[in-house]
Amino acid sequence: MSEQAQHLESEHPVEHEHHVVNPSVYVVIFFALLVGTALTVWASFIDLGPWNPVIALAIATGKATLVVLYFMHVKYSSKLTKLTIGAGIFTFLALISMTLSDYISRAWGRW
Amino acid sequence: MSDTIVSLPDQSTARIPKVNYLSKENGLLSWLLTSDHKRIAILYLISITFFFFIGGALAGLIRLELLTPQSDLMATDTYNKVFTMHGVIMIFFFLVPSVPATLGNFLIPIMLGAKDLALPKINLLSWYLYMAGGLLALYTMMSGGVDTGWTFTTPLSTHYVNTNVLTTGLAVFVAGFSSIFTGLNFIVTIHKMRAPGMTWFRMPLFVWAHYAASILMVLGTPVLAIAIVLVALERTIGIGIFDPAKGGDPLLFQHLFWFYSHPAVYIMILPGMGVISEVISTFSRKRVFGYTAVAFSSVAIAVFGFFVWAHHMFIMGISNYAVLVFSLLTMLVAVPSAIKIFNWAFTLYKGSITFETPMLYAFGFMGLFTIGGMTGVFLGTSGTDIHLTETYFIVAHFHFVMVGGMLMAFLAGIHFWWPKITGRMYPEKISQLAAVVTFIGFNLTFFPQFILGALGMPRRYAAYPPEFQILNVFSTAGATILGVGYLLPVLYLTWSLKYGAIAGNNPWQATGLEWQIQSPPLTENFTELPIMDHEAYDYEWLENQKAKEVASVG
Amino acid sequence: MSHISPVIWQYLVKWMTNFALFPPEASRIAPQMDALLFFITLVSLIGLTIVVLLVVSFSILYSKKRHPVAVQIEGSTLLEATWTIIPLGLFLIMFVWGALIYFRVYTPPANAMNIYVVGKQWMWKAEHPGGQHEINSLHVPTGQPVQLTLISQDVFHSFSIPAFRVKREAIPGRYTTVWFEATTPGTYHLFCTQYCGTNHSQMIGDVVVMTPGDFKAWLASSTSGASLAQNGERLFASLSCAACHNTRPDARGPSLANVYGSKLPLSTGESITADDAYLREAILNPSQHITQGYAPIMPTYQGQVSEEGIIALVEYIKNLNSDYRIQQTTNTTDLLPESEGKAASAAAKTTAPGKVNP
Amino acid sequence: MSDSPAIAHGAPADAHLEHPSYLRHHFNSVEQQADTTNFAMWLFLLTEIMFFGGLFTAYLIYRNWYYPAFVAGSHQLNVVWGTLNTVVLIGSSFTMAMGVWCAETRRRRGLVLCLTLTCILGLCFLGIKTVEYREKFEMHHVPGQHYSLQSFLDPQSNPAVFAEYHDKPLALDMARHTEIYFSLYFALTGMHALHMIIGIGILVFMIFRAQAGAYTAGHVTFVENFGYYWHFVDLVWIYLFALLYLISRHQ
Repeated sequence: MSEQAQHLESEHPVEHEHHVVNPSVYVVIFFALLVGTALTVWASFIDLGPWNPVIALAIATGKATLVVLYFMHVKYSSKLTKLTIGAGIFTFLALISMTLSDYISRAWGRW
Repeated sequence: MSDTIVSLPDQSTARIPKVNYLSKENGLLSWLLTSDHKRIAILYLISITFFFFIGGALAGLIRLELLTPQSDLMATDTYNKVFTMHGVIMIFFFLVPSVPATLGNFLIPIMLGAKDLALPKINLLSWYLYMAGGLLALYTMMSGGVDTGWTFTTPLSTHYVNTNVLTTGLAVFVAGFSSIFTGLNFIVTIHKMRAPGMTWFRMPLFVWAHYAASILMVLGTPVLAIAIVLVALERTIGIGIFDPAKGGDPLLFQHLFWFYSHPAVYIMILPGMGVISEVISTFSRKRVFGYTAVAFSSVAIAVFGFFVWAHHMFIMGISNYAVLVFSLLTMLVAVPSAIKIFNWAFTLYKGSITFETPMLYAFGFMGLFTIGGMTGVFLGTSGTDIHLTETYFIVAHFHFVMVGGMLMAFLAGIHFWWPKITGRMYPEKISQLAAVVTFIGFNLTFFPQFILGALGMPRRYAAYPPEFQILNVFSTAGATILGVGYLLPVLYLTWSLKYGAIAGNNPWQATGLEWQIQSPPLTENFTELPIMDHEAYDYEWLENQKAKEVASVG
Repeated sequence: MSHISPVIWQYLVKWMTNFALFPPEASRIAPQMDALLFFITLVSLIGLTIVVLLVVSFSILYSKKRHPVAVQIEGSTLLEATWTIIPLGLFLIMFVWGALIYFRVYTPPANAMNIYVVGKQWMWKAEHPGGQHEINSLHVPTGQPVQLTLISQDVFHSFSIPAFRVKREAIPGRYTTVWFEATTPGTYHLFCTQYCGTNHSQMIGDVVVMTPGDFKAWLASSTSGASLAQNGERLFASLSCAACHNTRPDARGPSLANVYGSKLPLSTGESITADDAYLREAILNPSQHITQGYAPIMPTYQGQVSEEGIIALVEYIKNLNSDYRIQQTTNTTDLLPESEGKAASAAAKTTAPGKVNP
Repeated sequence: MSDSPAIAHGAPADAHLEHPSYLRHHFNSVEQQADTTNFAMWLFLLTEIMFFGGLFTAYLIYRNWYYPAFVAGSHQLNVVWGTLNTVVLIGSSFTMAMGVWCAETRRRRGLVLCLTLTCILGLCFLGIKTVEYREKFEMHHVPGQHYSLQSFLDPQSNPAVFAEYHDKPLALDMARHTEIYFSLYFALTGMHALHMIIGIGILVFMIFRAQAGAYTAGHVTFVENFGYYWHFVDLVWIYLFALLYLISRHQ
């Protein structure tokens, strides 16, 4: 619902100037993504126990964030776009966490 | 006061405006290639009516079969196919698109003061997808049908039936995309296409309700899509994600399926609630009581609606602790509905009420939805769910919500906006009769089913123990009356297209922007960009407006 | 009355004589469930009455004739809070009450008598520990908690006894349980309530509740010769389980005596209670729960043992109180040279000739 | 409840005079149109998140249940191909972003070049994917009737890509669950590849339109929105790469 309240503000600066991202930013992000890829592949070959997935997913999330913020211009976009993404992630997490709430607690006591 | 109300236009002399969206272009192509939201709404109206009557005919067959305890009218597998197709058609091809795709499509741009939906071509595409899905479903029916139940329960649907699961799945998948595009279009339109001055809290509650429903359509439907894709892959290639023989968990399918299909019931009911808000306000000449609460309750239903799906699985062997969580959240989602009912009731308070057909349907909605909602609490309460779920109690419950609620709201809306859509009035007396017939028929059909369910009669039974017969006979008798109640509007509404009285711009003296323009509207809706300078349901503004007009004419 | 058609008259008489809103209450939980149902019904009726009263009285009081000019009212926070909080409170009461009943229905007491039920398209097969088989019927005594361990061989089914107010889905691949204590002798409906294919509506049967004396007599009269555990023992022997699960110091598998109900330490460091579900898992997916100190060498028996066979094995392991019986099977299997002959000979060695489970 | 900012009141709807041709009749301004289609694209991507979300949920659950099977399964994937594909896709994302920039700054030839490169890189990705799929086919790792447990029951017969793992044979029951891993692998990468194919189809269409100068006249919404789609598909791959190839390498 706070969604709504914020929409109110984000709504009307419709007339904002179209932001053109400098290509040098793209180049930097491109190389950052390559470095991220190299890093995550390297890390996957070291046995870190439970930390392997954590690190891999953290790097993946970092890369995804770069893509979303710069390639997809979200850094320069309206609040509405950011909220939309937020809503998507929220629902996605709802799907995962609520489903897992069943799977995790099945082992607690008999079914 | 009554003297300030401008009397209806003299209907003997009134004319339907020469230029309107209906008359602008002629020929079949001008309809099939239109991008006018109003014409697309009409296309939808015709097609969902078609599917409604197919689904209705199947319902008639079901009731006939259940007249006697034995399965004598048709073989059990025929019966299974009949109720499956009844479910699939009614849910995916009638209820989900019913109000949004017809009334919502027609009215949302006008209510917001826009010339069209934000994405007119996508809108047309969504109708074509709907038709493609619908025709595929019909093809499925002709070519042998499908007998999984509309829920496609795995592993039954993946390994144990030989019927057309794939084509049905594809039909639902395609129809799902139609629904996604409709919802997406509404959200974008509501965010971006509002006229100057049309702030969020000046929007009619109809729009709020559609906004909430659209969120559910956009975020829920894809999960159904992937669940269906996985079922299809499991049937064809034999992947093992839901297959217990390969270590998969069939309950995962239930999770994914209900993640959409529970919010889907809100997709179905929320737009209906929007209609009721408009109708009740208009016919009691009064602002909706607690506008903000009603608006937020729609959004609350949408948000909470995503967290309750597992209450369809209480006895399926999900963890007891998950049951606790989902049962609690189910109780929370019941509250906003209660708020709405009481707010509507209090809208009547100190109003000036008239009882035209839409209002009768709205009263019917309030009564039946209250029963439907309260029986939902029986099922959301984990303990009583054990006894009542999978029986006729649940059948009665969702028919009270979907038919008693949504269909009543749909009919209320169709009658209410009929003058705007066609420019002509429906015949009042016979439609009031139809409303009453529907109400009586409905209760006779579905109320006995609550008792049947409490007695333990399982759903989806082609044959049943003889002691349940008498209540089933009542139910079938009621269905006959209900059928008449639904046929009547088709007949007299069609009649009114030619012979109905000319309606004029605002026959109900309602406040919405749609009533301030000609009926039927222009293709562009507005001759000039409207500016919203008052709250929604501002009847004083309307009075002033009329007074001004009278003054200027005088 | 003479004008009423005899058919309708017949229906009416039938209705008058049979009219009921609830099925009979034949279990301990039934009155408790009905109390909650009654409470929710009452609340619903009150709620419905309030709504109808409001609508009707406002419609009369403020109809256009009586009240030509509407008074515009914004709303009332106080009123709205009232009809938010009161329903919420009532719903929460229902939630807590309902959850208590839910946990009661699905938490069997320790002294419950266990009956296994296998659902398949389209019949229910009940297996009593004494070896009595039933199809589409279930005999239970009064005054004794009965736990059902349910599993499906194919699709989802749902085991429903309306008179007991209990219901549980039988799902493929996993045991589910429900329990009840019957109170009134009689014959009651047994339904499959989860749609399961063509003959779903024929998957019905009778639950026969008997006094403990009658039940004993019934058990004695319908014995199949070997108890479930004995069947399990035969299967245990024919599958050569004792080749590893024996008591020798160099045994490759843990001894199974008294294993049921104990806390097993796993190789992962966790521990798990060995209940029916665990035993089933251990037979079908052994590599997933390795008991500490043993190598993951047990082969899976998936596809080799039917659900009934697994039930027999589980029942056998459940009743293993000493190593003696395992020793017995070890001896028999050791003596047998050919694996083919094992099953038959093992069967021949046990006391009563009976059907070996597939 | 707030007053809306005063927007030019009563702008006559028929002030079509100096409107560019690409402005659809029901919008008031180019900005509104661009904003709207942009927002619609984001909403569409939201549905994509949920579409893949269902599969990710399944993946998460089964990985926790059948971890050894997932390890064995992921050892059958070739990290080299995976990494290469990741690089290819990141590259295509970069060229796409450059394409959007070209369109914004009205460089027609640059745009055509960038789109073509994106298209080629996309095809490269699919090519590598095909090679990988063929490997799976040959080793009977495609779920279904012909699925073979050979390489999990007897790793020596069919050494994993990186021999240093010295995979121990899996128990039969766990080996069977590798089919779930490959079910998810094919469902996830298949859905992803389908998105790629659709994307490449649109790219080809766009290249022709770009050649004609359609996107370099100030109206870049289409290119921009397609770019979002393409980046999103890239983004899904970033996660797929981590989930399928990387996180389950150690027992």
